Parts: sequence; structure tokens; C-alpha cells
Amino acid sequence: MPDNDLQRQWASELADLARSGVFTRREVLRKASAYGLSIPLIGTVLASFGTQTAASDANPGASTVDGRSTSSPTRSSSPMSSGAPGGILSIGALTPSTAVDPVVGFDAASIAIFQLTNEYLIGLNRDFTLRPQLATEWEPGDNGQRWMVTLREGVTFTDGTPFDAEAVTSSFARLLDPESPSSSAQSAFAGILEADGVSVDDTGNIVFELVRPYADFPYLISSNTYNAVILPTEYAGSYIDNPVGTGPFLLDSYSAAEGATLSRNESYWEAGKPLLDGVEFKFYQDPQAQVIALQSGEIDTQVTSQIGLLASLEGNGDYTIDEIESTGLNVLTMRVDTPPFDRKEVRQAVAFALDRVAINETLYNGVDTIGNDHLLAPAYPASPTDLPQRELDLARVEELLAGEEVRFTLTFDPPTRDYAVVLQEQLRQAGIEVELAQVTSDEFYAGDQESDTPWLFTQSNIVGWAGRAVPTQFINPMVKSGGIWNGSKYSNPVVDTAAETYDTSTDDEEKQAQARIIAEAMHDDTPIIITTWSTVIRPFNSARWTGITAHPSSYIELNDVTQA
Amino acid sequence: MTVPLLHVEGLVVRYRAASPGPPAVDGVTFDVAAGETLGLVGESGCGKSTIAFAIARALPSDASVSGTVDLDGTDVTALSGAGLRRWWRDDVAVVYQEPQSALNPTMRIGRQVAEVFAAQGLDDTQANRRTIELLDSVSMPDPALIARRYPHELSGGQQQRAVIAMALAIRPKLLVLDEPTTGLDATVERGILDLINQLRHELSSAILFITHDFELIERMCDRVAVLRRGTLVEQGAVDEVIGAPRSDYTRELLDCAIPRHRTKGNDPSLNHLDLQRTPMTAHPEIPLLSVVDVAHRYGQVVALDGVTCHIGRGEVVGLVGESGSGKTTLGRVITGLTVPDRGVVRLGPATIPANVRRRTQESRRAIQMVFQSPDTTLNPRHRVREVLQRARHKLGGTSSVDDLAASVRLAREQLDQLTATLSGGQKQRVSIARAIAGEAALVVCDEPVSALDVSVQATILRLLVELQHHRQVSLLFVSHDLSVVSYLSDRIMVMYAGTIVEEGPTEVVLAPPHHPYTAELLAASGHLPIVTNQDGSTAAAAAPDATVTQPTVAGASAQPTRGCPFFERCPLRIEGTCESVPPPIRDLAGGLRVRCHLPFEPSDQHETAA
Amino acid sequence: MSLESALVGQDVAVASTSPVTRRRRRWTRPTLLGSSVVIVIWIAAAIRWEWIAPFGPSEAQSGGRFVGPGTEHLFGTDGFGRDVLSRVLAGSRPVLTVAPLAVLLATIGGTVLGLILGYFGGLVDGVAMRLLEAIAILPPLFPAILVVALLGSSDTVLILVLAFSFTPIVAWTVRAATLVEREKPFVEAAHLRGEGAGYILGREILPNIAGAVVVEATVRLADAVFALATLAFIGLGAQPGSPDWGAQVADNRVNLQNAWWTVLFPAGAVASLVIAVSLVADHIREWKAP
Amino acid sequence: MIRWWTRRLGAVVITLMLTSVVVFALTNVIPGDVARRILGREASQASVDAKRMELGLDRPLVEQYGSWLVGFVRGDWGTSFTKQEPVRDLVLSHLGKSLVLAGITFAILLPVALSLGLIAGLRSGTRTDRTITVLGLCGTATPEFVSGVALLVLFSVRFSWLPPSARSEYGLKGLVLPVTALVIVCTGYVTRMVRASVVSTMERPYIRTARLKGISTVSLVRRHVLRNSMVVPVAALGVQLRYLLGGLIAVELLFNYAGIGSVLLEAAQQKDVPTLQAATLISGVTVMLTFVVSDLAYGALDPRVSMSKPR
Repeated sequence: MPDNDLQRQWASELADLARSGVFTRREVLRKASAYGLSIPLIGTVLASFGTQTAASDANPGASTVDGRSTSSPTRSSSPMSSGAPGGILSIGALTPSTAVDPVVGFDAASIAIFQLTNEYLIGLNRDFTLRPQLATEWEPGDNGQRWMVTLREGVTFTDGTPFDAEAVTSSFARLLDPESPSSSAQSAFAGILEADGVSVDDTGNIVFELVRPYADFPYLISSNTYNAVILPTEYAGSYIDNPVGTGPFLLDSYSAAEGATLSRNESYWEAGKPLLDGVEFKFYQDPQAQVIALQSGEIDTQVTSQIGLLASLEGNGDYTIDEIESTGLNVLTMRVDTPPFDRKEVRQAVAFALDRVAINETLYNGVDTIGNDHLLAPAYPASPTDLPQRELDLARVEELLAGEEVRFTLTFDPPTRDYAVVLQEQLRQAGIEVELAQVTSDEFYAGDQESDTPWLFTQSNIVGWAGRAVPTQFINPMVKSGGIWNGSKYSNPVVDTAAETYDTSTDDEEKQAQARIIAEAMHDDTPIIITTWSTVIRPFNSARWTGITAHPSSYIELNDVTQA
Repeated sequence: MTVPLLHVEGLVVRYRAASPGPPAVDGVTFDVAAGETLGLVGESGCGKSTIAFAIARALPSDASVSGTVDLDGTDVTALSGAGLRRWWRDDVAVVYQEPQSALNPTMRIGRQVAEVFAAQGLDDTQANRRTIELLDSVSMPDPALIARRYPHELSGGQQQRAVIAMALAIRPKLLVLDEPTTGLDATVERGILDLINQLRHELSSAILFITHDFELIERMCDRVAVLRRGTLVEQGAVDEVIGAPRSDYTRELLDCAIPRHRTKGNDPSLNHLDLQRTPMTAHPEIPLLSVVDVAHRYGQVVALDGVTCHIGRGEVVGLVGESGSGKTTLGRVITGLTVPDRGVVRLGPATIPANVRRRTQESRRAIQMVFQSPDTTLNPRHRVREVLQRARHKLGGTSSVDDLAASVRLAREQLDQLTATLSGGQKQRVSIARAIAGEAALVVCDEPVSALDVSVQATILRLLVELQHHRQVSLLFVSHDLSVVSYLSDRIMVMYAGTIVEEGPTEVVLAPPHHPYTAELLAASGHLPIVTNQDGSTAAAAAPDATVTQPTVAGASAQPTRGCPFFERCPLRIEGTCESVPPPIRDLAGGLRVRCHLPFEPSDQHETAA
Repeated sequence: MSLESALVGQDVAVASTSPVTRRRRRWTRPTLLGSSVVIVIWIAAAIRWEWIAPFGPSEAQSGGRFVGPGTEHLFGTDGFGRDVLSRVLAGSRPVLTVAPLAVLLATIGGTVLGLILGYFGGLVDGVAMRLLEAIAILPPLFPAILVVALLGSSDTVLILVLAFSFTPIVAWTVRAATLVEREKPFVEAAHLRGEGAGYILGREILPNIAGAVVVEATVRLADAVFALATLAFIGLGAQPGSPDWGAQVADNRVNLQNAWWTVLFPAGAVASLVIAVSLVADHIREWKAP
Repeated sequence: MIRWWTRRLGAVVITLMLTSVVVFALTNVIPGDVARRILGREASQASVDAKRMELGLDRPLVEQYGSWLVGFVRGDWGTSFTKQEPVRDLVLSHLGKSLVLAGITFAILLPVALSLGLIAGLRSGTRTDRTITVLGLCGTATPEFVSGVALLVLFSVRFSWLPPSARSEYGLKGLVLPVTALVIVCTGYVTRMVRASVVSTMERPYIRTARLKGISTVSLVRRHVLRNSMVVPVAALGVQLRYLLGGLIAVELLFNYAGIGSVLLEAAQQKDVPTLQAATLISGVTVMLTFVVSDLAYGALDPRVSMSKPR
């Protein structure tokens, strides 16, 4: 499908921005892939960069690893697959607390399983670029309010039924059904795509009619929205009983307490892939047991890992810890509508009282990226880089507080406990008393979303978020007035309008400007504090396997994994 | 003097813990010839058991024994290991005071006895055969059945017979009998003693008979050794020592033994009290307390089977019977501690609630109780003064604590002691003082002296008589020992299997004619009257074989037969009537009331006195 | 070592030593001395670890993370760079405030309940026994899970939870002892005097079973410390960041291979306290009721 | 005898009913919402409410309890809210795992504790006795997760002779470490009970009688001491069995061996009521069985109990 004129127009704008140095090569590539530009057109845009060194072009996914100390285990970030095919890879995961259900599941282990048996229209690479999966091409129309997607031919589901447009429309109908309880779909498509917006045109392509123009729409139908897998038309709702998909693996067995076994899908559409014979998931009740299993060789890698627990692998040459910068974060929210945080100065005082480098060093072994209290993560192309980076400044804290005695209660659930303890200690040294209130995860998210649930209505809380490809997927719900996850009750019309224009505009320069406005407002008002952006890590037994990589959303891509 | 089978010289026994104090046994020397029985007598703690166990090498490991012990040529103190074990197996046998605890509760009787033969090297069949023979030789009813039973399914007497069987199975050279019959009922005791006498002549072993009761010494032993705090005070032939005791300690022991054949009337030490035979208030029409048709059972066991009786004001009534006859239960029903299934208790004219907790303070004050075991009758955590003060306060007594203490001859300084530190006798005195603290009208004494040392028993009994006389309180004295009851009581009631079989003034009951059961009790407690039956034939009530019919424990398993419960054991039963027709209650001359079919009427009964 | 050789080796005494000697020898035993010293040390630490501890238990040290035991940090430092010795000393306070209070509460509650059940019997006893049995057959930590989930895991909640699970056990013992005392003549004499249930329970029965209650309390104290550590281990007990020993073991167990001191010192602390208390409890039991 | 049984079983049923009511009440009081747990925090409140309706959580508590009870009695234990699996297989399989662990531990614990207790008892007061007692106490006092962790690192991470977790695929090899940790904890307690009982039995007069029959020390122990001194420890073993069945959450967590304990912990935290109820009652029934078994053993050992009216 040749580039239409809208794509050519966006391409020229991209080239101008590339020449003016606003976008790095990586961001240009990411934008180009999002717009569905054809390879030749991308080539012309890249040419405008002049004599960039060739090395970083070769593998589009390489995120440069700036000079962090690379102690052994080796911290590689480029997946070199050069080993022998075959073998069974065993992956450790935390026991899923609910059943594996592609439409509703949000549990890391469940997602990892159904992502191996089912696929998306578009795949999200580790560097946020998009790659064709069940869709071969996609192109914007009507200034980004209509998107046409061409489906891949010759693909069959594992139960033999052909992969066709009807499977796609039924999958999206299932996701967008108002009663459908799918969590990630609701938050991703809210206000953008409705059930009646999906149709098939006469040439068999899928047409998405949006409610409003949305330049980053391809990300929403990519694996970035983990529930947006394509299921067979007559999917009856219980995945475990008949796991049918187009993915590289077949689900052979599943036990809620023990784990799952998968084997190669011989009729997978991508020839020769996957190289592995099969995969075995082993469930563990707590992170410590999972690390001990990794140490003793019972498992080869993990779905999710905490860097703090992997210190024991330091001296072990057999293990490699792969890293990838991501947009995941722990948000420290302060309710701006109640004391003591109703005054901006108090919130800023808290921001300046935190030693972000020490936090990064103690909790995350220094691998994370320092945050600057606004949602435009460095990983986002539109992220402004010239805002003054906040650091520990006790004098500023003194000045801001002007002698006011500040005490507050910080509510959180077990996964963020260590972060809360470090915060409490640092704030105590700055004269701010913090009382910790740890509650079970169940209690933290229970209650009514609109009135009393602790994670949205307590005075101050810590909420962890997995990475999102598009910044407004955080900005809209979290800081726009009345956003569904606006725990800080922050409301700033400037931010509201900026976020809307960012979403609707397809002009990158315009998006850049809006992003700056949002960042400056958040930086000044400080309704939330972001000390670090998490770097996702994935340790693996490099003595036995190669090609295992970390992914910003902790996905597991095994097509290229081989034995060492 | 024949060659001594057992020669003991300079025997000293010291417990490591009490090392600073005097040794438990301080240089004892005596000999025992084959076939001779030496009695070891003395107050508790005088070391008589320690001597016997030292000789039999059965002392705890922390006791050190010195001196020579020679049994038929073997130096016993030198034996150890396999040699000691062989000596135990072949030459020594011990019979203990508590038969129940001397038998392994989880092993059948037959196997425990057969074990002795197995140790001798007999094979199982021979051992079992010899066991049956042995059980028969100790006149155990139906030995084959008994052999299959567990110890807890046998009566006290049967258990002791089994222990004796084990002891005699090996024809021992040394036989130790440590108070073999204490704690058994009089009739059962009688049977055991007769068995020992009969078997004694067949063996030629040296026998040590340990007891605190001179009665038994007289009846069972050839020679006697009197002990006082580990030293031998006197030794000699039984009739010499008892007839003309050389040491004054022996004389003292003999005096304080319970006056067997006396009643309070003719007890010299009570002369200062002018005790009339009949209580002052002759027979008022309304007795102080009466019990009407009281019946009570514990599960299948019938404790009281329709009892009606009364206690007069200021009267001392004795209630005597074997264990299980229901005498204690009657006492508890009167005091309200046990609520009977049927029947009424009246204080004077008024019926009072059966349960003491529902009685008025006034009726509670009237009836108090003295319990049997001194160790649990007082709260060990309280002081004496507290006990008496509390009783006096609650029961509204008038006399001061010091007066109460004085009336039971307690020293003033003992008032501030914890009750746990008192001796058995002192505890019972406090318990008596507590009972009379509120000027009670009736004090029920449930075997108050049976758990005390012999020497102390007499003083407590005399104390009770004095108190009863001075304070005109009526007593219900419950006991299994007829001689104790007859000493104290104005009137006696004899109970068997939940019914009163005979009641009347003391002398009338003691003199024939007797209800057959009363006769058996009198024989067992050494009164040995020759009973001439109605038809003139002399039934030597005391003749051993007559009473050796197997004494099943009264009441325990006796089903409430329609006829007379004493039917199986009654030597004078009338076949055909006694077991089917309930015996009538007949009032005879002198206020005697008997529940029996036998014709008691002919007036010539009274000449044949004891 | 076959049974035979174990026995024959020593000519087994006819009867074991007389009670008097056994009791005196017991008090001079080294184990009693040793365990009392350990308990005193931990109590001192619980009261005033601020004076003893070389560093603040929650302050990250400049020396860095996972420093092995050495001169500067006797017990080394943990994953946050905190001094393990200070944390272990500070860890004694939560244990030695919650456990004794919980046992005290359980003993008082259990004794009152036991007395009433033992004395009155009948319907009350029947129903109450079923309830106690119902609680007893629940898996031991189950009530704790529910209550902590309900009220969070503050010290007061932990005290209530432990007291709740120990009260039935104490009540059982006291009830058994009361059943025995209730039949004794001095209690019947009290009835004869018309004494009320209150007096009989308070003045007559309680003084006599006080020994059994003390023994029960000391045994439960050892169990309480054990249970607290287990609760912290499964993430229900300690407050976040608290130096509670059980929590320290739970958090650091993954570093056992590369930083064994972060786990073994707190674990040793738990074991030392529980062993010491159990040994003392054992002595008190044998001294009270040989 | 039959009357005694019916009364005993009646008491068991009442107790279990009481337990199920207590558990139901407590779980419904704790905060947390199982519908939210299934759908995750990003699901809208509307869909969460819809899920609550679907699970019947909006009905009054009494009705919920009633329908659960009727179902339970009829054998339909319902499906787990969170795991969408029939509760019966879930609970029974986990109970099976707990029974296997408890069974093996018991099989090792019994002979070890009995012989140690016997030796300590027979040679009471000597150094052997004191070492056995003190070692037993140290074992009992060390929480099982402390000894478990030490064993784990020594044998599976450092020397890797044994697997680090007790996953079913390792079979018995996986159970060696958890069983060792449990045996360390339980043996001390039972040994102490056996020792105390042996010491008191040795002081009984009937032992003196047996000794004076001159029989050898070994047959004295075998025929007289053993049987009489086993009566008290039987009760102690019952207590240990109860602990082994439900109290092992720490070991189950440490060795990743999902027994009934961790099912209970997870179901309680997630408010998965059907699983929780079934798990509690089943473990309750098994525990009551241990009480009945120890009564039977008590009767078998001591004739006084079984022959006369049962206690």
C-alpha cells in the first residue's frame, strides 16, 4: 500500500524536525513507523541526518547505553541471536492471582502466556517502534481520525480456522463492548475508539473510525494494549480450556499452582520461527523463592524481576541482566485539595527534600533514569530536556517551608514498601515527619473508584505503573481535571487544553510545544513527584541461552531465542 | 535358737538429700529364723519400711546402705547386676501396701504372674498352667477368668491376692509384707490375713511383717521389733513385748492404740466428763434431723436404696459399713453436698432444700461437716486464723477465734501458720474448729481419723467426745471401723448396699442377736463373740472359713435384687425367701431395729454376752 | 546405638532419685544460668538500644551496601547500607513489647474463662468448649491473617491477635485445674458456709492453680515470640521498615549467598530468645510441678 | 460405645459449623473486593459492580452463607472466585500435598522422638539426658523458616545437591529439605513429652514389682515401661499433627510447596470465600480426625479407658 499524501506530508515535517535537531534519530524512526511510512520514504527522512555513524542504524532497536558501570554480569542491550535452535526455555513467574484470560487478565504471568499463543495487529518493539504482526500495513486518513489496516494473508489459527477480518472485528467488539470488563482496553480506548468505530471495507482491510483525531492510534492497537490480542471469532470465554491463537507457541498444559508448558506452533506464519522447541513457565509464590530458583538453575529467566533482589547474581558470570529504559514509574501523589499539600510550596519542599540519585542507587542499583516530577519521560520523543533537574536542596526546603511543621500519612501496598521506607527516611532527615500506612494490595484498590478507594483518595500514596508508549496515556487520566486516576485532584485548565491539543494535533512541532507546556505546569505545581523512571531488567542464564531481552512492558519475545 | 536364715547387723541407711540430718536407719541389728515372722512396728517415719526395702535392695538410687545383711549365706549388700537380678528372682518377694499400684495397669493379671515363672525359665504353657494353680491356691474365685482380667477390674482384695500369688510363686527365702492390709475393708482384711497365715506354714522363709497396728502384730507375728526414728527400741517375742513392754516408748505406743473393747463410757482418760449413757434430752418427739426415704445412684451403682433415719438433738449417732455401702453418700445428702434422686431431709419440723446452695444461711449454719483427708480439708494457701475467722464470720459464730483454737487444743502461735505446714492431726483439729465455729447443731464427721496416724487418732476421738459433751452438738460419725464407731456413739446404724440393716443403742447393737452382716463386722474387727444362732447351733462367727466366703465389694456390682442385698454372703440365709422377698423392718426390745427375715424374738438372746 | 546398649550400659536405678535431690540439683544447671543471661540482655536492648546501638537502625551508612562483618560494622551492613547490629538490637523492642503483653492478656483472659468454665460446667461449659475447639482447629496463623488484613499490623493489633489465639489454650489448662480443685473438700466446706462463686473462685481455687497458670504463661511466651517471627516472615507482622527480626530474615533471605550476615544474625537473635525463654519455662514447670 | 461415638461426632459437626460461621463472618468483614481483584485497578467501577452481581456478592450475607452451605453439603463446593477453577479439586489437591508433607514428617518424627525420649527418660539426670533435652529444646525453638533457609542455601544453592523448591516434578527429592526443617521443629516437643512420661512411669510401684521379679532390664522396658509411657505422648502427637496440617505457611512459602496453608492465606487475603470456606472446613475435619485417632490410640494403649465408660 504506497504512502498516501497525508503520510508524505508528515514525512516532510519529520525531515525538517530531524534537520533542526529537535528529534534524535531514534525519535524520528519511532514517529515514522507509527505513521506507517514505507521503508523507502523512511530512508529519505533519515538521509536528512547527514553523516550519522552507521553503527546505530543497523539495529533499530538499540538504545544507547550511556556510560553506566558495567560490572559483570555483562549488561548487554542488543539481542545477538547466534546460537543453536531447539531446547526448552524455563521461565519463572509470580503465581498469577487470577485465571489466565486474554480479555480481562492484567497479571504479568498471564499476559506472558497468552502473548506467546496469540498475537496483535501490530507489535511494540523494545524501543517503542512498531512492527507489523497480523497487520502488514496501516495508514492514517482524515487527519488521523480514520485509520486503515491491511491484514496479513495466509495465516491460520491453531485450530485450523483461517485468520480473517471477522476475527479482528469480533476481537475488538469483545474489547469495546461497554459491559466488557477488560481493564487495559477501557483505559486505552476511552474517548478515542468506540464499539461501532471498527468496520471492514470492501478490500478486506480494517477501518477504524475514531471519535477524534489521534496521531498515536497505531500504538493503541499494538501490544501496548495487552488485552488487544486477536482471538478466534467463536472465542467462548475460557482461554485455558481451548487456547486458540496465531502465535508462535501452543499451550499444552496449565496448572494454577505449578506453571504451564507450551510447545512450538509448527504452522506459525513466520517461517522458521520460533527457534525454541518449547517453553515451560514455573510459578513461585514470592520473589525471593523465584531468585533462589534462578540462582540454582531451576529457571533460566523471569517474566518480572526486581533489581534489588539480584545483588546475589553480582559475582556470577553465568548470568546476564538485560536492561531497557522504560516509561514505568512509581508516582508519589499528594492531594492538592487538602492540607498540608494544598500549598504548592509544601509540595515543592517535599520534591527538593528527596535525594533522587541516592534513591536510584539504593533501590535500583543505579540502573533507573532520574525523573523531574513531570510525566514527559525522557523515553518519550516529545520530552522537554531543558527544565531544571530537581536535586536534594535542604536550604531550598527550609526556605519553602518557612518553619511550617509538616506531617503527613503515606499509604501504599507491599510492592512499593522499600520505596516508602526510603522516602520516609529521607524526608525525616529534612524535618518532614511521614507516617507509613501499609495496606494489602486488595484493600489499596478496593472500595468505590469514584468516592473512597485508598489509591485515589488518601492524603498521599504511592502507585506503581507499567510503561505506556504514549505520554498522554498517563497525562489524560492522571493530571487532567477529573481524570479517572487523578489521585492528586489536580486541576489546571492550561494542562487540560495542552493535553487535548497534543492528542489531536498530528503536527510534531505542535505536540512538542504542548508537551513543554504540560511539563512546565506539572514541574511548577508538583501535584505528583517522580524520582525515577524505571529501567526494566531481565536476568537470564547466558551460559545456556542467547537472545533473551528485556522489554519496557515486560513482554517476552522468544522468536529469536537460541541455545548459547 | 535355730540358725538364723536372715542376719542383719549394724544396718545404716542415709538419703543423700537429708545427709546433714540423722540417717533414716541408724544401726539396726536383728535375726530372723526360717519360717519365723518378725513384726516391725512403730509410728510412720520410724524407718520400718526403709529397713525392709534396704534388705530387699529395693531402695531408690540416692539411698546409701551400710552394714551386713546376710540371707542364708549370701551377702546381700555385695550383689549387683545379673547376680542381684538372679537373687531378686529366686530368693526375695515383696507385698506392698497399695495393691492397685503394684500391678501394671495395662497388662492382664495372668501375664503378670506368669512372668515370674517365665523368669524361672518355664515355657509359656507351663507358666500359664502354674499361674492358674497359683491363683487357685490363693483362693481366687474362677482363676481362669481372673487371669484374663485387667487389674482395675478386680476388687482391692483380689488385687492383693494376685500380688501375694506373685510373691509366693518362687517360694522365697525372704518375704517382706509392707502393711499388706491397710486401706482394705475389715472383712477383706480378715480374708487376706487368714490367707497369709495359712500359706506361712507351708513356706520356710523369713518373713518381715511391717505394720503400725499392734492388733496385727499379736495375731500374725512370732517376734516383734519396736522402732523409733530409725533405732531399735525393743525386740522380743510378741507376748513378752506386748504383755510386759520393757521400754516406756513401747508402753506409750500400746496405750494410745484405740481402746478396742472400750466405749467412751468406760474410757479412764475421759473420767472428768460425767458421761451419762442416755443423752440429756431423752427422746424428744421431733428429732433434730430426719431423713425420709432417700434414694440415690451413681450410674448403675446403687448408693442409697430408700433410707429413713433420724438424729436426736445432742445425740452421737455412728454410721458404719463397708466402702460402697452408701454411708458417705448419706452423710453428704444430709449436709446437702449431694442432691439425692429421691427423698427429703428435714431439720427439726421443716423440710430443707436438698442442695446446700439453696438452703437458708440459718439451715446451713446448723449442719456442718468434717472431711476425711486432712491434706485437702483445708485450703493450703490460707492461714489457720483466716480459716476460722472466715467460718465464724460467715456462720455468725459468737466465740472468738482464740476460744475456738483453745477448744480444739491448738497453740496460739499455730494460728498464724499456713495450713499446709500443720501435721495431719492439727489439720483435723482446725477442720473441727471450723465446723463448730457457727455453733452448728449437727456435725457430720466422714471418717475423720482413718487417714491419721494411730497415735493421733485416739486424741482426736477424745477431742470430739469432749466437744460434743460441752457444746451439746449432735454428731453423725461415719466410719468403716466398728470399734471406732462403738467407742464414740450413743446409737449405731449399720449400713449395707444402701440400706440400714440394723440400728439401735450401742450396747444393744454390740450384743447379740445380730443381723448376720453386723455379726460379720464384729468378727472382722476382733470382737470375736461366739454367736449362738437362733436354732442354738454355735456359728463361730469368727471361724475363719465361715467368713472367708468371697467378699464381693458390697454394692459395687450388686444389682438391686428384689430380696435382701446381703443374700449371697449371708451364712444364715433362708433359701427361697431371703433372695426374693424384701426383708421387713422389725422393732425389737431395747430399741433395736433390724431389717431381716430371721426370727429374733426369743427373749433368751441376752444371756449369751461377749 | 541400639536400645539394649543404651540401657544396659548403666544399671538403671530401681526407682528414680527421690524428689528432694532432683529439685535442688536443677537450679544450679548451666542451661538455666545461660538462658537467664540471654533474656536479660535482650530485655536491656529492648529498653535502651538507643544507648547501645553504634548507629541509627534505619540510617543508610556511608560505608555502602553489603559490607561484611568487620571492625567498623560488627554485624556488617544490609541491602540499604544499614548497620545490621543496630537493627538487630532495635529489633528486640517490637518483639519484647508485643509478646509479653499478648501473653499477659491471654493469661488473664484464659484464666478467667477457664475458672468460669471449670466451675460452672453444664451448658455454658459445653457451648464454650465447642467454641474453643472451633478456634483451636483453625490453622494456628489463620485468625492472625484475617485480623491483620482487617486492622493492618500495628503493635496493638498483633497483641490482640496473639492473645486471641493463646487464650483458648490457657483457658483449657485452667479449666482442667479448676475441675480438679472444685471437687476438693475445702471448696465443699466453702459451699457449706454459703460462700458465693466469686469468693470460691477468687480466694479458694485461684491461689491453688496460680502455679499452673505461671507455668502456662512462660510456655506461651516462648510460643508468642516464635509466632511473631513467623507472622513477620509471611509479611503480616512487622511495620514496613521496622527492624523486627522476622521481617529482617524474610527480606534478606535472598541475599543469603552473597550477604549471609543480613539473615543469620537476626535469625540467631530469634532463635536465642525463643530458646532462652523455653529453657526457663521448662525449669519453672519442673520446679512448680515435678 | 456407639452412644459415645454419636455424641463425639455430633460435637465435631457443631464445632465445624461454628468454625464455618466464624470464618464466613470474619472474611466478609475484612476490606478488599474480590471483583476488583479479578478485574484489576484499571477496570471501571461499573464493570466491577457488574462482576459483583455475577458472583452474587451483592446478596445479603445470610443468603450468601445459606446458598454456600446448601451447595457444600450437596458436594458442590462452587468455583473459586479468583482462580475460576472448581474449589473441590483445588482444595483437595492442596490438602493432598499437605498430607504428603505431614505424613512423611510424621513417619520420621515418630521413631526418632520416641527412641530419643525413651533414652533420655531411662537415663534421666545424666549428661545424655541433658544433651537430648537441650538439643530438642533448641530445635523446637528455632522457627522452621530459619532452619529452612539455612538448609536451603547449604544444600541447594551452595552444594546444589537438592532442588531449591519442592515442586511436584522433583517428587520426593524436593521434600527432603522441608521435611528436615519440620522434623527439627517437631521432634524436640514430642521427645520432651515422651521423656517426662517415661520418667514418671519409672517411678511407678509396678515397675518396682516387675524389677523384683528379676526380669532383664530390656524386657522390663519392652513389656512394662514402653506401653505405659506411650499413653501421654499420643496427645502430644495429636497437637503436632494439627500444626503440620495447617500451620506450615512459612515452610510452604519458603519451599514454594502450595499446601493447604498457603491456599488459606491467599484465599483469605483475596477474599475468595468459596475456596476459603472449603479449605477451612476440610482442614478442620482432618484436624478433628486427628483428635479422634489419638482418642482411639489412647484407648488401645490404656485398657482402663476403653473398657470402662469412655472418658
